[in-house]
Amino acid sequence: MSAETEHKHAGPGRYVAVWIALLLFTALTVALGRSHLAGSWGLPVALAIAVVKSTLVVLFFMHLWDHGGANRLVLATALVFVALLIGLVLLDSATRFPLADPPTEATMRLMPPGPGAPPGVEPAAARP
Amino acid sequence: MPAAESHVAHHFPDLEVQSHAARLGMWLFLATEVLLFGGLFTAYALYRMLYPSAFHGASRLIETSMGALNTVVLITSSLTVALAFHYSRQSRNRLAALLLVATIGLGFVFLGVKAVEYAHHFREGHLPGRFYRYAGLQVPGASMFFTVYFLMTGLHGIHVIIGMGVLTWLAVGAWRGSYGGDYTTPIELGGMYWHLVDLIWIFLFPLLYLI
Amino acid sequence: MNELMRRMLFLPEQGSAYARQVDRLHYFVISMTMVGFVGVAATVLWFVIRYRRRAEGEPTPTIEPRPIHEVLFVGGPLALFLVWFAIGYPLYVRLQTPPRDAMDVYVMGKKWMWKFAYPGGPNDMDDLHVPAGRPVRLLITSRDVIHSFYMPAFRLKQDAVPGRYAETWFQADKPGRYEIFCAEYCGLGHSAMLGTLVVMEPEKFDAWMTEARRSPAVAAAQDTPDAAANPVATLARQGRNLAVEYGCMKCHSVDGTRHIGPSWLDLYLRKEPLEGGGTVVADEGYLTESMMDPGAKVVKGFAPVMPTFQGRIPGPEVAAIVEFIKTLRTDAVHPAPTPGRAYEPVPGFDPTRSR
Amino acid sequence: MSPSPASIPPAPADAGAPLYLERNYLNARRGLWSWLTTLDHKRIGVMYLVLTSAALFLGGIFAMLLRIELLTPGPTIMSALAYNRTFTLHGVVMIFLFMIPAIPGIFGNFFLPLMIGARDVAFPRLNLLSVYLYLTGAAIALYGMIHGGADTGWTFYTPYSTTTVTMVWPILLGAFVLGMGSIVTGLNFIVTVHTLRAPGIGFMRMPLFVWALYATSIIQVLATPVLGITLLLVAVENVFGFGIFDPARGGDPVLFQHMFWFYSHPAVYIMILPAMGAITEVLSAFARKNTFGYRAVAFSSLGIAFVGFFTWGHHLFTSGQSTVDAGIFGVLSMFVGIFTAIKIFNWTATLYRGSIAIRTPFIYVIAFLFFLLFGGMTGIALATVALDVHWQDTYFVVAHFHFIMVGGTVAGFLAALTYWWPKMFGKSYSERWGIVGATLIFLGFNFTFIPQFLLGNEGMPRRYYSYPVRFWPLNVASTAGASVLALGFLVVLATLLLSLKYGKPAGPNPWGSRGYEWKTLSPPPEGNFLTQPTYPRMPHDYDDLNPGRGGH
Repeated sequence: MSAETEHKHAGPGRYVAVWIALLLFTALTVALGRSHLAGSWGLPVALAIAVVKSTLVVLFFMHLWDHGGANRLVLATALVFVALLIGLVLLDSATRFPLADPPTEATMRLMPPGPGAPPGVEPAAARP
Repeated sequence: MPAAESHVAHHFPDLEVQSHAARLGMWLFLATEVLLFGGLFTAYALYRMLYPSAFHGASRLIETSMGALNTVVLITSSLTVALAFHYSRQSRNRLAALLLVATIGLGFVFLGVKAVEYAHHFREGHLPGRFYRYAGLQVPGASMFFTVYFLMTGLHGIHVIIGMGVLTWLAVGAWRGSYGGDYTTPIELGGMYWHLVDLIWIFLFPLLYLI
Repeated sequence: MNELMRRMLFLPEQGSAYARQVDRLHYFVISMTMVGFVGVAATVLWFVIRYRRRAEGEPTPTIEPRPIHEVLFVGGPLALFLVWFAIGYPLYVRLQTPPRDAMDVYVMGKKWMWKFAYPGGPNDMDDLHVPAGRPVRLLITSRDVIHSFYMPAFRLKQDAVPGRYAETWFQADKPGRYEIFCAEYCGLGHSAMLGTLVVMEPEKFDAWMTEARRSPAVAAAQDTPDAAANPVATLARQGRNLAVEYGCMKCHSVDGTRHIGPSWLDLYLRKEPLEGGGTVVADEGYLTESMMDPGAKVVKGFAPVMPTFQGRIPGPEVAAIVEFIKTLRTDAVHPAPTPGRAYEPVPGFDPTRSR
Repeated sequence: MSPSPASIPPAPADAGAPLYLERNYLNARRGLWSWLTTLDHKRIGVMYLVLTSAALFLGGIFAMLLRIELLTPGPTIMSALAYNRTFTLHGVVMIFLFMIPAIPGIFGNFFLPLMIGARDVAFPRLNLLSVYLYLTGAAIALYGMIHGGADTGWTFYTPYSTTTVTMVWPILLGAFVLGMGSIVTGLNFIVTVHTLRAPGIGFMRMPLFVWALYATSIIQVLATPVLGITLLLVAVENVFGFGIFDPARGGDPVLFQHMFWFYSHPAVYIMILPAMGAITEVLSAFARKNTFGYRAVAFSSLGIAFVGFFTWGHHLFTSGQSTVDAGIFGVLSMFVGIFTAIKIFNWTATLYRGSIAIRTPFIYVIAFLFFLLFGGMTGIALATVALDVHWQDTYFVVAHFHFIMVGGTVAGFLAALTYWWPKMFGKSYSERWGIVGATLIFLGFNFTFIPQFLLGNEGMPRRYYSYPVRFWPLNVASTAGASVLALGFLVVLATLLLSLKYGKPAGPNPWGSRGYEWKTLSPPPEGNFLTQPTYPRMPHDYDDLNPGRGGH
């Protein structure tokens, strides 16, 4: 084994350190989720912690720290595409004519009378 | 190292290019996995936006401690598989094989916990779509939470099972000394797959259990 | 000019100011397309002729582009396309934002018919009545699968998605009859899911609406000019609606396709072999009996799976469904006669003959 | 009429090469088993050629049945159910079994390694696996077809696809498996391009066909999984009723459309990009010119691949999508048009001051340019949001995408096939019959699809089994054109098959092309090269033919 590869793959200490960090972050996110300290920021905070955890896994367990280049580009592209898929779908649903969304907690009371009201929906006002 | 040279296919100039190719191929495969789950995450995001309080209520019905336990189990299994790769590079094949077996064992623990949770949901009627029959929470979107929950954890579970199969094959190979030294690509790639399974779970846990 | 271009492009008539505006954009875009197409195609052909190979081993120069070339290649079309978008998008936004004073009509698509409902007023099948010169907002939904409400003369289309409402609007110029199509594929009867838009003078519409509010059934029968002269056609039409309503179409096709039950096409007066021997002529009596006691005489080759409708369908409605079955003949292209069609009849395929 | 090698100055590498390599990849190993287990990328390409051509033939039969049914306004030869199944199968077979795998599977596999001086693709075993995934997917889909087939249309829109009683799941599963094959091919190509380029071939010296394949592979790898999960969800919903897209349980059918088109719009570029790449090669070879604007053409492939991902919403303009999203997708769709325009302008400029040989492949190039130009321009017109409202789901859309797919992809496919046929099999075909076939296809195509544009303007919705009588004359015209088109395909098929038996040896470089793939013998030996070629110049550099610039 050459000295160069030995250098590239650090010893087990690094893996254990990452593992401990991951356990600590898990404990943190559970504690925050249970106590509802973050309030309406609960989901963003939980997701931020998840992003930190996954970054650790990707960089050190999956060696993206050592093997950059095209590999990093591949992962980044995939993530950007997922983000845009989710983003544009949510944007569509959020900016629609309200009755054009499926009947939800927010729009059910707007459902007009007449035919085709979804089952179980008690229609109320005629015009949004 | 003549033993390693035999692993170079005829169309590659040397082992380094070959491992680079294998690693890049694996990352591309993992990218497809990310997008595969990306479709489910999209569904999750949309329905969570449409039914916020139903999702909140339904999320209370699944046991956070079980999810947290499984998170710890998967993170630990990620450590063992990373160490297996490390010791395989040092040609300590038996130790690597044992670590892989430990990873598989943790995989079984994960599936066991999941089975207990599933059994609970089946008893209570926390089921997707038309099977949903839990009287305690009857709002639009509640069954949708369990649709998304079962699809996401189910697909993830299938990946865990496939990963365990791959690791079993690798453990046998490592025990026999097929890898080691400069030629550890199969263990590296198998490990990457297992880490991805962990990675997905890191996101599933807060999204399903902690909202 | 408008009329010339419209005819050259085979566009249907223009029922509203919006349709005329869309068509103006259409002419502009198609003219630009043609100019671009002819320009590039002529250049290619000119090069092919001018620089055709005259001798083997002819030398050719190596030519590299200067930045200005690529800038022109990008900038030219980009400017053109953005102009198209800048005109087209506001028009679309206009179609998506009905005016405040619009009259509402609820539209529901289901396999395979259109149902129209007026707030506080009648329901109607297939015929949409609106007044001329007043904006009408359509709130469109579906009972089963996705349909698409399409009126070519108004350059208007909106999908009917089950479980929610989509909105769109139009304002018809003048009284007349216009086609309504279903543009989203929805199964066997997709191409027969036709409706008619009846644009009326505002006063006539108001009178019709008053009448309809008083007695929905009468209005539904009276809305068609030939209804009084041809009561059977109205009855058959009701029968078709009822057959959809009661779910008959889940098992019986109207186009000759074999399904769970025998097809209704050409069923009337057909001699059917029975399970366990014997035959029966499918006359009114047998058709009625099949609805009331389906197990009594099962046609050979079909399982006795039909539920009884005894007590579930009132007598007059049974008669209407039988009338509908009687109209289903091979020589009728459309499964049901549409009274006062907006379509020209198929020569030799006159569906009115079966009435 | 076969091109005579003697009259064309051979490229330097050809000097002294045999006219026909007797012991080549086709006959180095014998027996069926050697084909079924081959790891040779060239043999895999040939296997794809046989399989996808069979699929094209099958899809063509379905197309003809559809056109005959539409010959009269009422029922003509089949019932509505049979018609619905036929157009579904036509779409599924043509898209999943022919369009997507054809050019990457055949010419990508065969020529990508040859063009970058590699001995094989990076993962030969995965490459063979992709053939078997194709066969498995096709077999599953065929099983569904034999048992009646689905009647959903190839778009599988929910809730129709989740409630229909026809056999949807085998078609979905088949498409899923075919998608896996597509991913494997794409992954393989990307890694091959990154790791196996011969010395001297930098990224900016790769042949443009390789650039196109590279861009295509990116789409295949990143888009196909989303289709996979979407089809899986529909299958789960169809079989178990989980309610993910079911409006009665709070589901959103439009979500399906978003996810479906996230794959299926880029899939259009999976189909057309490789054809564009092949056209670039053929055009340079027959104009005997370097490609004008190499960088612009290469980067526009990548541009199409990336921007093409974010235009999917233009399929949803009438689905109840929000106006905001419609605006975003409308603008982005315009940008995809720009990248295609760059290619068209650069191709045209390549012809300038060339030495243009009008041979069979070049006729397909001209046809391709016309079809792509018209299909592309109408595509931009469709993206002009207000116009789309009238055209959505009418025959205008049908005509538009057939211009891109049949006109574009199939013309590109035929250009590539006739251009590379001598290299693949070492035989030249009858030039006269080649030109006859190409002309018939060009004319038949126009007669088939130009009337459909007008039908769309008139307002005839697609997937109509019967239609009001005012649509009759144009439908008759379209059906008549389709029969000419079918005849053209038969002529091409016969010409090429007969050349295998009766064709003269073509020689290593019958067209005098300077593409990198012509540096080896025809047909190539098993290991691709007898001696590793060198790459001192850009692909399609014909500068040394200039008297003043001789030598190399």
